[in-house]
Formats: sequence, structure tokens, C-alpha cells
Amino acid sequence: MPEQVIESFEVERLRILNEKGEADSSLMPSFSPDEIKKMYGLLVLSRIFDERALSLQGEGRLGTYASFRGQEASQVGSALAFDPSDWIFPSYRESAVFISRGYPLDRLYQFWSGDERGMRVPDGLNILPISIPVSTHILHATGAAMAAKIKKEKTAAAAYFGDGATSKGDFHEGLNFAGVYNAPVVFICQNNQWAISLPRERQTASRTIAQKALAYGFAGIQVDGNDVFAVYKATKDALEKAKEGGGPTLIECYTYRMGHHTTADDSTRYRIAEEVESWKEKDPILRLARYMEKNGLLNEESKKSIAEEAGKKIDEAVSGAESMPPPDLEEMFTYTYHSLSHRERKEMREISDGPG
Amino acid sequence: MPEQVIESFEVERLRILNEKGEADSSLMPSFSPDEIKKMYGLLVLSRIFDERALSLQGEGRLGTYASFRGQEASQVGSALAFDPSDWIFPSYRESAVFISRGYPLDRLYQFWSGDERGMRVPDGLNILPISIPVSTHILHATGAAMAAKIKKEKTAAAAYFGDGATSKGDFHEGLNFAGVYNAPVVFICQNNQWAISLPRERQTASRTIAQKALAYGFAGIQVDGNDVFAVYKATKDALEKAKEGGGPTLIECYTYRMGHHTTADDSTRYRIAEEVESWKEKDPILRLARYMEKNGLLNEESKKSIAEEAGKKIDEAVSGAESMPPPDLEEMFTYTYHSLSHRERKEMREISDGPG
Amino acid sequence: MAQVNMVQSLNQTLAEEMERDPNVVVLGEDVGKNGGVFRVTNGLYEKFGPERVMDTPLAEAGIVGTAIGMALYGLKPVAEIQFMGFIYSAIDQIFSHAARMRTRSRGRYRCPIVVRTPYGGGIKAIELHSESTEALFCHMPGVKVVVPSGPATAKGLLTSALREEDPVVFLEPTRLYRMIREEVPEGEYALPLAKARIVKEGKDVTIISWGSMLQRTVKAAEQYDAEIIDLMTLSPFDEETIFASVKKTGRVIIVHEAARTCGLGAEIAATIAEEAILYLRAPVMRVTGYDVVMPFPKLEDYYLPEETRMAKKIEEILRY
Amino acid sequence: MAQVNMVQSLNQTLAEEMERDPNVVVLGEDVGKNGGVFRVTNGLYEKFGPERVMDTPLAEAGIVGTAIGMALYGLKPVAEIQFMGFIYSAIDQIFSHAARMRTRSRGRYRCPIVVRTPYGGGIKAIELHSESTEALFCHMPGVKVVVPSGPATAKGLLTSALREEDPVVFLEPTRLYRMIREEVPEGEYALPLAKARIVKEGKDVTIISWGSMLQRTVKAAEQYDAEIIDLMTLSPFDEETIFASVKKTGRVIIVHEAARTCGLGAEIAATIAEEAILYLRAPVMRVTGYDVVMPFPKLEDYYLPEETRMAKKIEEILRY
Ligand SMILES: Cc1ncc(C[n+]2csc(CCOP(=O)(O)OP(=O)(O)O)c2C)c(N)n1
Ligand SMILES: Cc1ncc(C[n+]2csc(CCOP(=O)(O)OP(=O)(O)O)c2C)c(N)n1
Ligand SMILES: [Mg+2]
Ligand SMILES: [Mg+2]
Repeated sequence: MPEQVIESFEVERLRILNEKGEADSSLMPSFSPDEIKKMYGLLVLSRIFDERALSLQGEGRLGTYASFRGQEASQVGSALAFDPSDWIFPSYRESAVFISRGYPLDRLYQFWSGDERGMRVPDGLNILPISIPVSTHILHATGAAMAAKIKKEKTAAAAYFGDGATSKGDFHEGLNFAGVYNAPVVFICQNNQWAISLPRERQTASRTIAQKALAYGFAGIQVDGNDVFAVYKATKDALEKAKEGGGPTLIECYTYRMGHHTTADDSTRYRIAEEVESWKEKDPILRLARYMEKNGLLNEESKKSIAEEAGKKIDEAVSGAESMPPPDLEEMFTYTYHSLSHRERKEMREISDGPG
Repeated sequence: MPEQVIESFEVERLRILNEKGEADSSLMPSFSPDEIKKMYGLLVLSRIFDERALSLQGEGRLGTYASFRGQEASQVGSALAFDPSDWIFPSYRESAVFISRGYPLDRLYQFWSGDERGMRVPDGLNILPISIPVSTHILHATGAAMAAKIKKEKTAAAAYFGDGATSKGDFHEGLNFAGVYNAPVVFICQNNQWAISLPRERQTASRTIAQKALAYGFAGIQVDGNDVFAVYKATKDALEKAKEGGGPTLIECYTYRMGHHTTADDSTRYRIAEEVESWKEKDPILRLARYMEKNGLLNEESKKSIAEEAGKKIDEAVSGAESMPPPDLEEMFTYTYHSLSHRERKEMREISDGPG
Repeated sequence: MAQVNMVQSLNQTLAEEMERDPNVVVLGEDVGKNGGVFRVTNGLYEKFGPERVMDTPLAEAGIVGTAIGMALYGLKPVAEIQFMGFIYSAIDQIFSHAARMRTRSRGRYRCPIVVRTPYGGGIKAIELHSESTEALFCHMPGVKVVVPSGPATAKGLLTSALREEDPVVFLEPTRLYRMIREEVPEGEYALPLAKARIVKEGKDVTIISWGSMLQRTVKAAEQYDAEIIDLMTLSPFDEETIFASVKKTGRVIIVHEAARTCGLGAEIAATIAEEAILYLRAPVMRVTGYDVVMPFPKLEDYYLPEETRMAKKIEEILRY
Repeated sequence: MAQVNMVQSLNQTLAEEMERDPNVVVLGEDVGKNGGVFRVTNGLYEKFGPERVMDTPLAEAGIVGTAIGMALYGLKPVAEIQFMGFIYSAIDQIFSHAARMRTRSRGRYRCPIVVRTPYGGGIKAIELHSESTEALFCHMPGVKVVVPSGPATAKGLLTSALREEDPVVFLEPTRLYRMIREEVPEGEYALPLAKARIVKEGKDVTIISWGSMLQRTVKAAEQYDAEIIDLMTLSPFDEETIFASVKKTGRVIIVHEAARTCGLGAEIAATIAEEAILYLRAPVMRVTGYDVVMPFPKLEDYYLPEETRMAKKIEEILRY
């Protein structure tokens, strides 16, 4: 047995819907027309949310904002696969996950305008506030999944993160714990090819993100992240497996960040226009629209009315967010601890003695 | 291309010398008889060093000590593969690496007696002080290797660590950086099946440690860690590859911790005697001795004289260590910064005003 | 009431609270079969099983990070960090997440984890096994820091920590684990957090101390009419008890094992100077570890504040 | 001498030192082609190439940990942490290794890395982009902490940091990056570490401040005969300059942006109280951030000490 092969592995890639809008029927989940329309509606709503956020930011009405343009299918497709009882741990680029989960749109704008109250998640909605530090929330998803298992509840947890996040120790520890405890958790990596200015190839020398799961003894799969059906199916399968006791899954949604990293970024400094251009044809909404058109689920008219309806929701959300009264100064102290500390009480008095 | 295999991988295991002392000549590196005798001598010296340390500790003459019994081949075999210009980043269980590198034996005992001066590495010896925090020094090896590459020097770096260390984020970040920068570094994991009381299967769900390299885009190999030839060969190959620009390698030395975790540990609390017993037949020194006896390189007499010579060296080292004067109080301050801070100077005065 | 040491007291408290509240779970390195390297979790694995007493992989951020996730899900996780010297890689999880979950979600989520860790020197251990960097955690809003000084306070404070709404860093003085035996109340026994304890009343000088240093402080002060305060909760700390004592004695010494610079002693001294300076008859003085890396066993006795050093300071302040 | 802002000054200093010393290398997230998110490393990649200006994977412990390895090998690495809020996961590498390499090896090895990071609020950023937890690093022996307050001190201090024998945490006040333009000496210009700077002499009160707060402090004190000290090196800090000023004015205010409890202000106050109390005509006072998590943009103006709050405190101490 001197030189002996002791393990062998494969990594798969899943795509259902191609760029022409043709679906592989052997893999296609059974969606009702309404479900597909719902998907499309959410993709469009998300896109408009994003566009409006960018323009509001340009007018100084929002703070720094992270656009998810191009990643709508990865977010909507996966988010729709969850049960309401599942727990979602998002990062900062997941507005479409929040939207798909039914998060109040005005609160999202409120958050991005620099107001913590926007992340006061409504009771009963199982999603965490945005995690600003990259990768670190992955461990929380694993922990929640471990807790679900301990409590013998059939819920799963999921963390969303980017390709850059896979480099950090928390990713490693989170996936390793998940493997060891066989926790019902799904790791959803939106590999959008960039981490600010760092291209995917310089982030890690592994050829796929999916294969990183091998290090933890469970499966990783790459999906076409601009194919809403494939993302949905991969997530659904992973969630079912998790809840059946099959353990964690790493899903790499292979997609692209069409915009700048955030509104504070200028991506022309580090990437070429042709690359961005080449992804336009792969647009996830375009692709679903083509499929729907082919299958009589969408026409020019319905397209327009869906967009209009979404636009109206966004209008309302913006005015809702902008009509919220500013936070009380006390807000700053109220949530540090369960109840105010002696010191905080003194400091609050100091502050309310007058400005500054 | 719906469901498509996009990557496939294999993990190999290397063994040259079996438990009966038979070597696979097709894989055997070309050692001179003297080289083999040197290996054997170091294995024996290390074993005696370790045994003496345990008995000194029992007598209260050393502090808490970490025995490496059973892991001698992993340490000596790998350490001998380095050039003097290579840089070694050890953990706390690598006394035999220090010994093979020519580290003064008395300083090792001095260290374990609770005296920092024992880790004053002699000038010109490229090894770092023991890293007590597990896993964290792996990054230093990667950094040193990156530096060697930047400076265009043909040196490699190596980190030694245990199976437990692979769970920590620093392992992940260290290996990922190494992959990205194609750094000349070798990661030597002594998988001794236990991390204090945690068995390997509960440390990670991956079936081998070696396969973790796949996550970073470079090769991992498992070697029989009780086979000094295989360990040597794997390390030598990895070092050569590294220096030729071939990048990093992860080597999993599959071995066993025969003793307690440290002298402060009682391993009967968590593992069964039969398991320990079953590894006795795999003893790395026994195995090399059998090989040498078969090949006329060792007999009862030379065996005895080697042991005696080693014993003498150890005696000298112990009395050397024990005759060192205690450290000056000032020692405590001298090395905090390059030169004493104002505050330290005041504090030093306070202390030298009298005890306490 | 039985005479027990601190390890036993902590162990019993954990067992009792786990009995009482099925949501309490324990996780950390070697806390299971091995019962923890100091045996604080001894027998819990056998009693409550592997789901509630989890031996984790070797990863401190992982331990605290998964504990945070568990807390969010509704459990009450007690994470053990094997030695305080290894908490640094979990600081990010504590500071960036545990401390902020409540404020980040404007009260929707809370993160009531307890992070237990042995701290302090005096056990002749090697590097990073003797840290006492409690001040780091006191600087971070949203975290509470609690330190018992003996078996009884260990029970009272751990019980409260386990019922807290906020994350608690719970520091256990390694040197005292088995040194002191005392009577510990049986059954429910909770000491309120953020309240200090007057160990001994006195008129001439107030000595504020905690955890590992308390027992030495008491000894050092035997000959004096000193009021000794065991701070117990370091953050947020009990200013009221301190001020009341300062008003009485006019002299204050703070004793801690941590390095002087930016230790908690500085904050206490600054607070007293700010708010009670008119009562002071001498400058607030500190007896602390030095501003150096905690030395190895051969020198650690010179690093750690001990009775002679404390007594000298008491003499000095009384002469002032 | 040209009028430049702090970003330009830091950028030029890095370029000059990289020119002078081939061992200086820069590493961090987006420091290469992108020139850093604040453009402090702008143009260095083009000038010195990818081997000396390394865009790293997203991993803060990785950045500092590999920098330590590089330093051990003989390079002079300058690691950038994109925002101070992300330094927490690298604290273990800084505390457990960089700070200890010299003492651990009894002087055989040194670890002269520089960890640069933007710190402080006032730029309307989201969570963890406005931290000012300098005190954490001041509590750790073996690390130096340096903070410039404008373009000129930025050059002088960064030059010295880049020539230091010990690890330096170098904090750059984000709010001031582009706010102040001033003349910066051309060519070699090094300000000694561990030395404070008297920005303005005065008789009535000493105000100690640094980094992000200095410019506001100067404005707030305009109407008063205040002596203003820019501390510049926070650890080890310059007691001599402080004591000399205290002796003159008898009144001290310390201003920092960080949360009050266990901030560096506490240490300075405690030190003054211990060693110069007889010169004090009023308690040492502090104007600081509050003991809460740094709020989001909508409330951050209320968190950050500004001129009115400072002026009030000056009035208070002068009345004392
Ligand atoms: C721990 C941490 N380090 C650095 C940053 C600054 N930062 C914000 S986003 C980002 C890149 C993230 O890339 P990726 O994970 O691929 O996610 P994407 O932005 O592409 O969605 C960086 C470096 C951060 N937020 N957290
Ligand atoms: C960061 C860190 N966490 C915890 C410890 C305590 N500790 C010392 S050794 C050890 C187990 C290490 O196991 P492994 O990596 O397999 O090495 P081995 O001891 O088996 O050689 C632990 C938990 C430590 N030294 N460092
Ligand atoms: Mg990305
Ligand atoms: Mg091991």
C-alpha cells in the first residue's frame, strides 16, 4: 500500500435555465405559474429597490449603499426556498433576501439612511440584522442550527456571504463546527467574482468555492447564480437534506457584482468595462423573463404593470422611511444593556442637559 | 451542461517502511548507512530526552511538560529534510524537531523548567521559539515564506502543528494565503489522533487532514507518521517543490500521542488503554530498528552504545540546565520593548526597592 | 452547608442551573468527558449528555460564535475558553457581535451568553496561561464582566450570570480554584451583578480589589483598619459602594494583577478623582502587575502583587 | 513645502520610505490597484509592484499574522486594516505574537510591524466603521500606539513608526483624512515616538487630546488661555510633558472620542492623580464618547465630543 489513493472527490455544477431562457425539464422543480410570477415579481421589486437606493444615495438621501445588481437570482431564488421557521443570517449585500422574506421595505431604506431602527426586525420574522463584519456571522448560523438540533426542532439556518468571506477564519470555523455537529445549516456563498477590488482568483487558489466543503466532510455544489431555478433547487434540496439529518451544504452561487462595491467605491479603478459588459447578457431577470415569455407567463403588458406596481411599493417605502421622525438621543443608550447602567444614566443626563 | 462534474480530486497516502521493518525500495530515498544511523541516533536521543523530561517533571524539577512519545519519526524525519537556511515554526510538542535541528538540549530543559531564556534561539539557527497558542504560528510560516519569495531567496518555511490546530481560523488563513501567493511553505500536521481529550473524528468531519489542502488549491498528502523514511521523503519532496516555485504542501503525518496530553493531563479519563496498546507495535523507533537489524546497520551492542551515548548527553543537558543561575528580576522588563519605557524604568525601581 | 473549593462550587452551580433551566448548555474544549482541564465541568457530560455538554473543536472564535448563534435561537450557552490567553481570537465575536446584538436590532435580539475563562497567574504555567486582561472587556459597552473571589461568591455570581439578559465575561481566578474552601449556601443563591461587597469594614483606607487578588489583599490589610471592597462585577462597576467608602476613609488603594497601564484600576482612580476628590486625603494609589508581558514561572512571583507590596502601599498612603 | 492633506502626506511618506528601504512592504485589503479604500496607498502598487504592495485575501488575522512572519524574515511590513472595527480578529496575532516575540525569544527575534488603520467616527459610516478603541492596545505591553492629528504629524510619526524596532499600531483619524491641509516638511522628517507635542502654550488649563479630537479641542479652547497637548504616542505616553504642564496650570482636561470607561483618559487621569496631585487645583476631568456602542450616522454627532461639550468642561474646570 505504499502510494495509495485513499480519498477521491468530485464537485458538481448545477444549471437549469440557460441564457436563452430554456429550462432543463429533467431538473426543473415543479413550480406553479403563480410561483414563477412571484419569483419574477420579487426579482423586479428588488431591482427597482436597488436602483432607487442608488439614486437616493446620489441625492444624499441615503448613506453609503451596497448594490446587489446582478445577484437578484441568487438572493430571491434561495430566499424563497426557506420555510418561515428557518433562520437567515445575512450580510450587507442581501437586500433582496430581506425583500423576499417580506421585510418592510421602508425599514431597509431607513437602515441605509443611517438609522439603527431600520434593523429592528419585526417580531416573528426569522432573519438577523445585517452583519457588517464580513464572514463572522457564519458562525451564528452554525450555532443556531446546532441549537435547533439540540431542541429537536425541524428548522434549518442559513448564512449568506460573499467570495471574500471564505478567506476568513470564521468561515472555516463555522463550516468545521457544522460538519462535526452535522448541523442543519446551509452556507450560501454569492461568489460575485469580486471582493471590493480583489478578483476571485486572488482571493483563493482553489478553483471553486464549492470544493472548500470537502475540507469539512460535507458536500459543496456550484450553481449558476444567475439562474433563479437552479439556485432555488439547490437551496431547497440542501434545506431538506439538513432537516432530514443529512447535515450541512455549501452552495456557491456563481454570479457577478454588476455595480461598484458600494456607492463609496469606484470599480473602474480595478476592473475593465468589458468584463462587466460580458455579464449583461447573463442578467438573471432577463433570463427569467425570456423563459416566461416563451411559456406564456409574461408579455410586454404584464411586464410593464409588474414594474409599475413595484415602483409604487418603492415610492411608498421611500416616503415611509423619510417621514420617520429622527431617533431620540436616548436611543443611543437604551439598548446597550437590558437596563441602563448607573454610568449610562449619568451620561444620558449629561447629554440631555443640552446639545453636545 | 446542467449537472456537470467540474472538479475531481484524490488524496494519497505514503508509506515506505512497514511495521515489520521492510522498506519499499521503489520509494526509498537514497540514504547512506551513516544517514540512517544518524536518524536512529536522533530518534533514540529524542526518546530519552522525553523520558527524562517526564521523570524530572515527576520530581518537581520541570514544569508542565508535553511528551511527544510516539511522534519521534514524524519530527525527526521531517526535521532532517530541511536545509539550515530553511525556517521552522514549531509548536510546543516538537522537542524532537529542536533536537534534530541541533538546538542546545540544556536550553530545552531550561525552557520547560519555566525560564524564558531557554527559548533564546542561538544565532544562526533558523527556528522560532515554541508557540503556545495553537495554530496561530502557521501564519508566520506563510509570512516568512512570502518574504523569502519577495527577497528572491531559495529558502522555504515550515510550520508544525497538531490535528486540533487545523480547526482554528489561523490554519485556514495561513493555508489560503500560502495558496494565493504560491509561497514556499510546508505545513506539517502531526495528526496524533487527539487534541487533549478530543478524538480526531470529533475535531473535524473530513476523513483526512490531508484533503483540507484542496480548499486552498494545492496538494495535501497523508504519510505514515511512524515511518521515518516516508516522513523524510514527503517533507523533502515538498521542500524541493516549494523552492522550485511549486508552492505549498500540506503533509498529514498520521501518528499517535502515546502519552498524556501533558503532565497535567490524565488521558485515562477519556481514552481506552487498548487503543494506546494497539499503537505500541507501530512504534517508530522499533520499526527503524527492525529495518536496520535486517540490513546489518544495528545490533544489540551498537543499540546499547547508542542509547548510552544519548543518555550521557541528556545527563549533561540536565545538569547544564539546572546549574544555570536564576534569571535577574530585570529580565522581566528588558525585552518588552527595544529599550525600556519611562514607565518600565519606574516600575523596575519599585521592584528593586525590595522584594514584592 | 458544605465546605467546598471554587471548582466544586462552580461545578455545582452549573449542575443546578442546568437542572433548573433546560436551555442552559455548556460548550468548549475538553469540557465533556474530560470535565474541563480544571474539572469545572466535571460530571456534567455524564449527567446531561453530549447535546448539552459539547466538546468543541479547537477554535475559540468558533466556540463563542456558535454560542452567539445558540443564544439567538433561544438557548443559554455557557462557553468555556480554556485559558484567558486564548480569548483574544474570540474577542471579535464578543465585541463585534455579542456586545452589539441588542443595540443592532434595537432590542429585538439579545445575546445572553456567558463566557467563562480561568484567568490570572500564580499556577506556574507557561506563556499565555496567566493573563488578566479584564480591562479590555470593561472598555466594551454591551458586555458585563464578573469575577468571583472565592467559592461562595463564585456560586452567587455564576448563578446571576446564568440568568442575565446580557453577555457576561466570567473570569475565574485560576490560583484560587483549589486554594480556598468555604461554606457555600446550598440551593438557590444569587448575588446581584453590578453590586460590590464590603468584605471588611474599616475607617483608615479603602482597598478595592477583586478575584485573584482579594485573598492576598485581605491578608495584607490584617494589621490595618482598612475597608476592603470586593468589586465582583467589574463592568458596570458599583460606584455607589466605592463613593460611600471613600467618603468614610478618604484614602483609596486599588489592587489588581493586570498590568498597570489602562488597567481597570485607572478607571476607578479616575472616577474617584472626578467625583469624590473633595473627600480624598491622599492620591488614589494602585498596586498592580507591571507593564510587561506576564513572565514565566521563574519570575512570576516578582510580577504578581503580594502582601509585602500591598502593605508597603498601605503604609505609604496612611503616612500621606 | 506643499499644502497637503493627511491622505497625501501618509501616501508620500510611505512612498519615500519604500524608496529608501527596500524591505518596506505594504499589505492589506484593496491596498494595491485600488490604492486603499481611502487612497492612502494610492500609486504604490504601480510604483513598487505587486510583491511590495500586496492585495491580500479578506482575512485580518491573516494580514497581521503573515506580516509577523515577514518581519521575522527581515522585511518591514506595513499592514493595513481597512477599518479599526475589523482589527478585533487580528488582536490575537498582535497581542499573543507581535507584542511578545522579543520577550519570548529573549531578544533574538523582534517584530517591527506597523499596523495602520483608520479609526474614529464622523464620516457618517455604518456599524464598526467608526471605532476608537485605542485603549485596548495601550493595555498590552510590547505594542506601541501612535496617532497623528494632521498631515504634518502624520508624516513625522509614520516615518518614525516605519523605523521602529517594535510593533506599532498606527491609528489614522478618518474624519481628518481630507479635512485639514497644511504644510508638510519635504524629505526626511521624523517625530520621535513617546514624545508629546505642545500645540499651544497656556496657563489656566492643560488639555490633553490626540488624533481625531485634537482639531476640535484647539477650536474649543480658542477663547481660553489653555495649554494644549497633542499626545501623539499613546503607548508609551509622555508623562514628562504632561507633568510639566500640570505643574504650570493645575487643571487638566482629557479629551478622547473613545468610550469613557477604561479609555486612555482614565490612565492619564490616574497617573496625574498619583504623581502630581499636589499641583492639581481641580479634579482631572474627561470629555469623551459615551459608554455605548458608537451609534449610526443619525446619532453620531451626539456621541462625538464637540466644541460645545468641551467648552462647557473648560468653564467648569476654570470655575472649580
Ligand atoms: C472583517 C471585515 N473586513 C473587512 C471589511 C471591509 N469590507 C467590506 S466588504 C469587503 C469585501 C467583501 O467581499 P465579498 O465577501 O466577496 O462580498 P461582496 O462585497 O462581494 O458581496 C470588505 C473587504 C469588512 N466589512 N469586514
Ligand atoms: C489557541 C489555543 N487554544 C487552546 C489551547 C489549549 N490547548 C493546548 S494544546 C491543546 C490541544 C492541541 O491539540 P493538537 O493541535 O492536536 O496538538 P497536540 O497537543 O495533539 O500535539 C489545547 C486545546 C491553546 N494552547 N491554544
Ligand atoms: Mg464578492
Ligand atoms: Mg493532536
